[in-house]
Amino acid sequence: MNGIHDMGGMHGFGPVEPEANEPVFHAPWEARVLALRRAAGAWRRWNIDAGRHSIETLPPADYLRLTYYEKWFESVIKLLLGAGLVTPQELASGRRDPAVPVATPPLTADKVMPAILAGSPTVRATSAKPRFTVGQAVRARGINPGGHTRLPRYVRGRLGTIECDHGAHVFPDSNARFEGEKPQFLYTVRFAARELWGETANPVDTVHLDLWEDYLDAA
Amino acid sequence: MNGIHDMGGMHGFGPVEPEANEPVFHAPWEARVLALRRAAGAWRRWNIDAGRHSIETLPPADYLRLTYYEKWFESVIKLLLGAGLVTPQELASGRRDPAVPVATPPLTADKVMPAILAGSPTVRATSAKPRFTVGQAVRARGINPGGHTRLPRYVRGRLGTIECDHGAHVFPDSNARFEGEKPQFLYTVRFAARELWGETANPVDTVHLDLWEDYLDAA
Amino acid sequence: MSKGHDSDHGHDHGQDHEEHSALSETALRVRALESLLVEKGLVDPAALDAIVDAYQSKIGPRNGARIVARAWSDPAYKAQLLKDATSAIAGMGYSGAQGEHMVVVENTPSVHNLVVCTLCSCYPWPVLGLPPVWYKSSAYRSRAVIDPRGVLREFGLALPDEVAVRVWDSTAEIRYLVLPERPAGTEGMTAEALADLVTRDSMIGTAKVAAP
Amino acid sequence: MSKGHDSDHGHDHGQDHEEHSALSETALRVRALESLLVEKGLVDPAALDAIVDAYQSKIGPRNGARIVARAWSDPAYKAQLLKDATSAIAGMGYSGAQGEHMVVVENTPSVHNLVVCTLCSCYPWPVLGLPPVWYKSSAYRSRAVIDPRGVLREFGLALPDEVAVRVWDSTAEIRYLVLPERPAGTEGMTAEALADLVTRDSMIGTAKVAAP
Repeated sequence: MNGIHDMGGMHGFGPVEPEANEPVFHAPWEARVLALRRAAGAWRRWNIDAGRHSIETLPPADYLRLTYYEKWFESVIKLLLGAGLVTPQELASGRRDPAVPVATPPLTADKVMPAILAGSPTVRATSAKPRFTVGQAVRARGINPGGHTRLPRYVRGRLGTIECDHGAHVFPDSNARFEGEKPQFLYTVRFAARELWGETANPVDTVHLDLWEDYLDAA
Repeated sequence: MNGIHDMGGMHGFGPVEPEANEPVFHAPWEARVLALRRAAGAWRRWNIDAGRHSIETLPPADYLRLTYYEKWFESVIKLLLGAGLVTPQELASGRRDPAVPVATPPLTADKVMPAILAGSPTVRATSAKPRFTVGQAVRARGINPGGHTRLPRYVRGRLGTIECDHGAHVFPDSNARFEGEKPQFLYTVRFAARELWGETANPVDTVHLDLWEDYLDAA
Repeated sequence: MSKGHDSDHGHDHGQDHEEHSALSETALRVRALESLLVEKGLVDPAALDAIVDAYQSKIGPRNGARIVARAWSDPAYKAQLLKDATSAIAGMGYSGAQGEHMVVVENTPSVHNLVVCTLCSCYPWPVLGLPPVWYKSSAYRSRAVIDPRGVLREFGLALPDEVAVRVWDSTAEIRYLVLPERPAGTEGMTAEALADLVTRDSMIGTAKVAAP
Repeated sequence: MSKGHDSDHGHDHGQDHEEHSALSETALRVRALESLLVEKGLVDPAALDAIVDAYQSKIGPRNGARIVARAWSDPAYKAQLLKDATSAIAGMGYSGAQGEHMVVVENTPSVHNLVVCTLCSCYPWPVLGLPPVWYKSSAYRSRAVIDPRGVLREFGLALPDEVAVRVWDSTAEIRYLVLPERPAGTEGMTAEALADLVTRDSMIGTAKVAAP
C-alpha cells in the first residue's frame, strides 16, 4: 500500500534529533510491549510481514502521532484480535472469558535466548533460476499494490543496477496476506541518487534497496 | 516540497464519507477563520502560494489531525507573524502593542463583494512563445523541490500529452518564496491512468493536471 | 454517512477524524485573534460579517445549477460554456475568487468527469460555494486519482468499464465544473425547474443528475 | 539534542513529537493487556522478563563494536566479514532475530555508508541492540534517502562532494552494519581497547570513529 509509512523522500518532518545517552527503553511499559509482542508472536498466528502491515494500516494521523512502542502496542492488539487469541469482550473487560480453556504459553523463559539467537531466517531453497544477474540494468515496476509491499514509492519506475543476488527469500506481499511464502530471488539494487531525485543530487551518491523479482523488470 | 499535503495516490485514509445536508460552516468560528484570512490577506503581505505553503509546512501529524479550518487558523497566525502584522507578544497577550499605531483596514464591508467578484486572476501577458503545443508528448520532470511546488509526486517522471494551453500564469514555486511571479505557460496535461498506476488501472481512464513549463520536458 | 463529523472519537486513539476536534478551545482562540486584529485596525469587523454572509447566503451550488440548467436549455450558451467557461459564467454574474479561470467539462454516455484537488482543496467557489468536508478530506484527495471508480461506487455510482473516467486534479488556478448529463424525462422543463434537479455532487462528478 | 523526548508539547498544537505521549494511560493499558494474556495462558511472565533482560542488558552496540574492532585487528576476519557477514558475526556469538541475514559495508576515504529503513525501522538487533528513537523517527526515515548529506551535517559530519554516499534502505530481511574507518593513532591498540572507541552511530553511518 501507498501508506503513510512509505516516507522515503518526504519533506517536512524537521531535523533529526538524537538524544544523548539514550536509554534502551524510556519507560518500563515500552519494554513490556516489546516482550508481549515477541511472546505472543511465538503462537505463530501471524508473521513478520503481517505484523508490519498491521502497523502500516493504523490510521495515518495515529501513525504520525503515536510513538514507536505505542504503534507496536496498537498493532499487537489488532493482531491478537485478528488471530482470535483475544476477544473484544476480553479486551474491554480485561478478564479472561471463562468459557475458553487456559492455554500453555509456547515461549517459556528458558527458550527465550535460544529463540532470539535462532531468529527466523527468510532464505529458502529453490530450484528456480534467478531472472537477473549482477550488473544487469533493471527498472523498478510502476505498481501500486493496495496490500503490504516492500517496494517504496520513491524507486518505482526508476532505473537501477543489480548489485547482489541474495538467493530466494520469503515474498512479503503474499506472506502478509497469509497466502504463502512464495519465495523468490531477492537482489540488492543500486540506484543513482540523480535517477531518484533529479539533477540536484550529488552525482556520486547512490541508494541501495533489497528488492524481489516481482518488483523488477529488465531495463 | 514532498509534503504530507501531496497525498494523491496514497492508500490508508479509509472511505470517503459525505455528510447529508451539510451546512456551509459547522461552527461559527469556522466562518470567522475564513473571513479573517480573507480580510487579513487584503494587506497583500502574502500571496495565495505563500498561503498554501504555510499550510503545507504545518507539522505533518498536525496536518492530518487538524480540521480544514483549524489548519487555516494555524496558517493565518503563521502568516500574520511572518509578515510582522502581529507580534508574538501581541498574540500571547491578546492585546495590541500600544507602541504600534492603530491601522486602517484595507478591506471594508462595501468592498467585500466587489473584491470577491474580481478575484485575483493569475494569467499574465507575455511575449514568450509556448514551448509545447497541443497534442505533444511531454514527461513530467523528476524533480523534488524543497519549497512550494504544484507538481504532485504521483506524476513525476510520467509521460503525458499536452491537452490545452492556458497562456502564461504566475509560477507558484517562485511566487510562494516572494521571488516574483515569473509567469510561464501553463498546460493541461493528460496522463493515462495506466501510465500513472500500472497495468491494473482501467485502460480508458485518464488523469488531467495543470502543469507549468518548468515542470515538463519534451518526451 | 455523517460519521466523519461526530465527535465520538477522542484524540487518544482516534480514527482519522478530520473535523471538529477541540472545538471550544479553537473557538476561543479564533475569537481572541479576531479581537486583536480588530483592535490593531488590521481588519474591519463589518467586512468579516460581509465575507461570511457572501459564502453563507449568496455564493453556493445554486449558481452552478443555473449554469448547468441554462446549458441544457440553450445550445448556443452550452457551446460558449464549453469554449470559454470563464466568460460564459461571468455572463451569468458569477466570477472571481477561486473561479478566476474556469473550465467546464461535459459528461456524456461514454465520458465521466470527476474533479479533485490532491494538493489542497481547490474548488470553484463562484459556482459551487465552499467545498464540503468530504471534498477536503484526505480520503477523497488521496483516492480520487488512483481509485476514482472505487470512490464513485461509494457515492452509489457504478460506472461500466467502457465509460472513460477523466479525473481533473486542480493543481493550478484553473477551476473545473462538471456539466452533468441531462436526465431523461426533463423535456420541456424550464431552466429554473431544471436547476432544481442539479446537485452539487453532480457538478463535482461524484453523482449523476437523477431524473425528476 | 533531546528535544524530541520532552513532553512539553501537548497534543493540541503539538509539534511532530514522536515519543512519550500519554505515557501513563498507555502504561495502564499495557499492564492490563499483559495481565489478560498471562491469565489466558498465552504468555509466560518469566519469558517476558527474559526478553526484556536480553535487550536491556545482553544485546547492544557493544556486540557490533567487538566485530568492528576485530575486523580492524585481523585482516582475515575482515575479509570474511565483508564476504559473508552472517557467518563471520555468528562466529563471534551474535545471531538471530533481526540479524538473520547480515551484510557489512565498509567505509573508506572515498565511500561513506549510511543505513536506514524508510518503510519501518529495520535495524541489525544482534549487533546493535534496539534502535534509538531518532533512527525510528519520521525525520530520519524520510530524509536519509533524499538528503543524506544534510542529515550527516546535522550529526556533525560534513562530507566532501567527492566522497560517495551510499545509503542502504533495509527493505527486506537483510540487515546492514557499517564498518567504519579505523582512526589514526590507534596502532598497536588491543581489540578490546579499539572496541571502546566504536560508537553505535559509527556503525549506522551517522558518525565516524573519533581518534582516541
